[in-house]
Amino acid sequence: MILELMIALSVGAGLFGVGLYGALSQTNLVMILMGVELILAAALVNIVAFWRYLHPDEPAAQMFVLIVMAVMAVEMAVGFGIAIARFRVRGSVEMEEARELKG
Amino acid sequence: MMLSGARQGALSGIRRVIATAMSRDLSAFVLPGPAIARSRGLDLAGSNLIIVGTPRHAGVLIIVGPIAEGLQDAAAVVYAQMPRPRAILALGAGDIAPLPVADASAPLTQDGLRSGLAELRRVVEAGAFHVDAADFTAAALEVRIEYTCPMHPEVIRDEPGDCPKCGMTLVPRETSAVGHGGHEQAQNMAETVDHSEHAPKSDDSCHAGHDETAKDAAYTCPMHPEVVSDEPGKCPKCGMNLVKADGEGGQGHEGHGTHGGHDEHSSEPVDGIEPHFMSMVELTKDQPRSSDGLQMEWIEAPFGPFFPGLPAGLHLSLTLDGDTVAGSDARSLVGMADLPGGTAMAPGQFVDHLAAMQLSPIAYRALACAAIEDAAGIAFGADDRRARAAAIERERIASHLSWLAEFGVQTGFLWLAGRAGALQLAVQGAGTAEIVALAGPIGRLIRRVQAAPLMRMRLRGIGRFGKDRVAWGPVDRARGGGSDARSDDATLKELGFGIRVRNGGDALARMMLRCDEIDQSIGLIATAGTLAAPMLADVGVVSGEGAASIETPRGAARLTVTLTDGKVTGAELETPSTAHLALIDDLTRQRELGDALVAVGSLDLSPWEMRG
Amino acid sequence: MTGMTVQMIFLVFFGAAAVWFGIVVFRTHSMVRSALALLFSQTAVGAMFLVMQAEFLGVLQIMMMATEMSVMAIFMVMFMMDPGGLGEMDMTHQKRLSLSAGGIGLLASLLLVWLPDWGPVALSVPGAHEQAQALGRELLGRSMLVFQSAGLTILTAMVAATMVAIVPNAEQRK
Amino acid sequence: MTVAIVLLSLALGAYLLAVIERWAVHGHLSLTGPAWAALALLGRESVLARKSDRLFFEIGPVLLLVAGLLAVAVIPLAPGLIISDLATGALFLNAALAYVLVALIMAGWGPNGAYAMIAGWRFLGQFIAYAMLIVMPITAVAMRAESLSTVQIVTSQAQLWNVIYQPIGFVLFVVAAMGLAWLPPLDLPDATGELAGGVEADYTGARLAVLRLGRMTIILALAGATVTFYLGGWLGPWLPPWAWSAIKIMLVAAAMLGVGRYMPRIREARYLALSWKLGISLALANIFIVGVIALVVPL
Repeated sequence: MILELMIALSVGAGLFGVGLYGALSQTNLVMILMGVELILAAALVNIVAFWRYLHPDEPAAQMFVLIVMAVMAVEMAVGFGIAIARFRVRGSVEMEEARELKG
Repeated sequence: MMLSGARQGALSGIRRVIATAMSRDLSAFVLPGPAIARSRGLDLAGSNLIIVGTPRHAGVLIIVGPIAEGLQDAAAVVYAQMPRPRAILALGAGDIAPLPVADASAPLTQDGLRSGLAELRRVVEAGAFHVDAADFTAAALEVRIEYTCPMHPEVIRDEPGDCPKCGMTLVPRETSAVGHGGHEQAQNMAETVDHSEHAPKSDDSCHAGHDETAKDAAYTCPMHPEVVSDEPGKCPKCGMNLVKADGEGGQGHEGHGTHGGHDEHSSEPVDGIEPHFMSMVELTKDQPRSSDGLQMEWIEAPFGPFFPGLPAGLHLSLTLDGDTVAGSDARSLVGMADLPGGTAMAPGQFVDHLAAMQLSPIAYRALACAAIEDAAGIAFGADDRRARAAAIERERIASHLSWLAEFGVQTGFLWLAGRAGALQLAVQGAGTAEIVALAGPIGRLIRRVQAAPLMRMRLRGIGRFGKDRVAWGPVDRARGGGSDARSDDATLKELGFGIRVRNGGDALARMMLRCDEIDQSIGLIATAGTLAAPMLADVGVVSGEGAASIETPRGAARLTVTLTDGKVTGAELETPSTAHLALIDDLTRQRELGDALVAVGSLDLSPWEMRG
Repeated sequence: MTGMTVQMIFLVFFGAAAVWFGIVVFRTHSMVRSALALLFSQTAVGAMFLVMQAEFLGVLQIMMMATEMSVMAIFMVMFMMDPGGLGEMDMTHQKRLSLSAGGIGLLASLLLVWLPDWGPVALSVPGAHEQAQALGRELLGRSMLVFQSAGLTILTAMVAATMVAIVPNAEQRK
Repeated sequence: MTVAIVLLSLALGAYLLAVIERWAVHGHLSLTGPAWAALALLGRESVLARKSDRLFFEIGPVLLLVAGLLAVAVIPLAPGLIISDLATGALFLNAALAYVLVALIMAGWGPNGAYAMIAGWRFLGQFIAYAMLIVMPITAVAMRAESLSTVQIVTSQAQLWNVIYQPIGFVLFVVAAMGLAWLPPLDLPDATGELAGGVEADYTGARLAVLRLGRMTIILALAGATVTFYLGGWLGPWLPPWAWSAIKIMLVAAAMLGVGRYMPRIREARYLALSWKLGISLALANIFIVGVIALVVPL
């Protein structure tokens, strides 16, 4: 049984690593968002695994998953809002060109 | 016995069953279009056919009448797009080159259609599959592979390589070997657009760019395009390194030329940006913006000449920005009957020549007769004039019903399409009594269409234009205009004609007005009481100038003829549709695709009477 | 015991699928493919939830991600200069940094996973009906405040995003 | 066994629907027509558009069919006659239907054609606007049944069908269902007069057959969902339960297919505006009303 937990957590770790790489390496805002989505998916896997194998009688864990999903939705909404606004102004969402915030 | 477009494989076992199925279920694509077929008196809906809107779903190509040579390439592409096994049914078409020989031919009548279909079913059942099926080739289908830059459509090379402007890998693209093939490539189907195409591509600019890039490359200054030299070096004005640019690079080929200046290899590295980073801002800065400021890919998609719901023979190609129309290019591929210049023509021959125009032959026949008789100074009795007027009114009813049917197809109002089409077939060639008898069902149809709430919702405010634009006939009267050649016609005055006008000037008003006119025309025919297709009286050996003007279903057409001792030596014809063609661009620009197409459809254009 | 091993097999399978599609997201050139790869990665995660007997969460994840990632796809097409991936252009930067960061993250979390002792593991979970009901009572009881604030957050984000995205005034259309 | 029965009835229903659609679109009513048409489709060559995204082009129709089958899996035809009675059946139905969107985007992007691509993205907007109107009425239904299981939702309507209990939800759900199956007058993704077939425009032969079969399955699944959620599923006097389900589902599906023949296609802009402005607020009102009723009159 502990092995399933390990597998699930390892999958979470893998998703986290891939997501981190993507979020750092991509130049396009939307691609960066994709990386963040992967990281959050890793978090989801871990929470569900913990709930299933450590505290199955604790609905609060599932509630926590719902909150994370909400966070994903919020991240998408805000990210795309910013993307549209930026694209409208600069004609690009390439973060290489977002130099306003670079000291 | 084998189909011209048979599919590879021996006819045996399951294939026999499938061939039988194909012969039972004939899904047909009609050339040039269902409206033409109806106007020639063919009842396609009633002959157990499935009429489809795209050749990809068709198994049979039904050709109605001879193919205008402007449409031959298009026809070839349509046939090529049909999946095999595919068959051709030619109705009074004569020679249908470049298409292969028809699998079944018949005269252009309802009986011909019936017998032709019966024969076709036999042929399909017997020859749908064949071991040595031949491939179909036509000039319009030959494609050339060329390489273009996803970012710079004007960059076109014959061999793979990197884009001289942004260094991206050039991608292969297929274009037609014949001029403008790119449009016909996709007659009725989605053009195979590169998903990465950013600027409106027109074959002209492509080919032009191709010719130019064929010249040996020049070196130009990124900042000063006017500086062009044959060998690399520094710019005399700013001292920057000259960059390699293709032939058009220095010449500002429609605004794309300045891209040469933003070649990433030459631009000074900006701090914070890694070298060789491809700046989207610079790559796209000169490309057109759309109304909402969000720049999308621009796709040029063809709608016609055989698009369902649009007039057949009209080449309409829309530049789409998302699903908003950013630009349009409309022209007629068929054109109107060319008139005798210096050559003399017998009057009867001239009348037939003019009456050969599709969609409203009677009106043009009457026009020709009237003009010639005016020139010859022949006058008529009242009955004769009434009979002619009634014939024209009958054609008006049929034409408006046909338009309603096409409009039903376009807006997905299938009940309307079927009903109006059937009534049109009934009205055509009907005598006075039958038309009066048909008044009931036609009236019910009209009232139902005029009352349909969803129709108002669909049409209100679409394709509206002001009084400043030139328009004729119903299109003009639907915006409160008063152009109607009938209003100063004595004969129609006797019949109690009064001009009908609607305000609003949008698609809804046009539909309402056409419905009103159908109603009115029925009344006129009833009062006329007599109806006869115009016959040319015998003009002796006379000379003179004559002019006539007749309100065709699409607006007033004017004709002036010159008779020299019994022969027509000169003629001038003005038709309404030519003026309406100019409206399309305004009516479609920055509209959602569906609205734009409805706006075009509501004009009721006839490509057959346009100067293509 | 067979049930366990079956569960294990499915976990491995869907986990591998999730990670693999996650990698595909950043490997493919076509933007639509990239977005849909992310979708399938998330779907595989949802399938893992189902395998771990969190039925409600799994179905919810699968449902939400379908729409979310389709939206992602159209944004990719809108905002990339080469959505078809035909130009095969390179859209990454600081490769070494991000590779090492990702690798380090992966190793660290793997260590965290495998080193500590997770203590006793529960064998059985309540049935799906009970779960759903318990979750409902949790949401509308103890965690109501949290849930409400999450809802408010989403609302605020929606309004804010819309405000940011729409054209401020007519003259900017020009 | 159950699976076999359900799939068999599904195939039968799909064929009957094909007959009805043939009448609604082409105006002839023939029992054998669709069979010949299907055979002919299988016999035609299946063209692969130039420079298409082969993967998506192939997967699109199959995914559509799979989504339809998954949706059907949670629809009870009679007590016990359901492939899987999930505890979250109503939600699972949404999850399955959400992949209709993915399938259409794939089928639209795959062939590399303008009409198909526009059609796919059109459906994205249409779907996002109307998925809300699928989910929120279902929420109200689940509130009354106090469960997401489709079987319990049916049994909860023993005294009173939901169509009377929450008519607003019923109307919204039916409209949204028609939008989800892109039935006329909401057929923006394959509008013949605007996109010459849209997503179907580049499909031929066997692939087209799969696409159409998938669409029939979707329509049946949505009709089944309407019956399950609002028309009391298998409940009814005299006849056996399965007969009631069959009659209701076929009637609903036929109505959905037939109504489009008598009205023009709706404008895209107005259609989306209707959903976002009117539909969603109505759906919220519906949830509120149902909640109040459930508190005041326990039924």
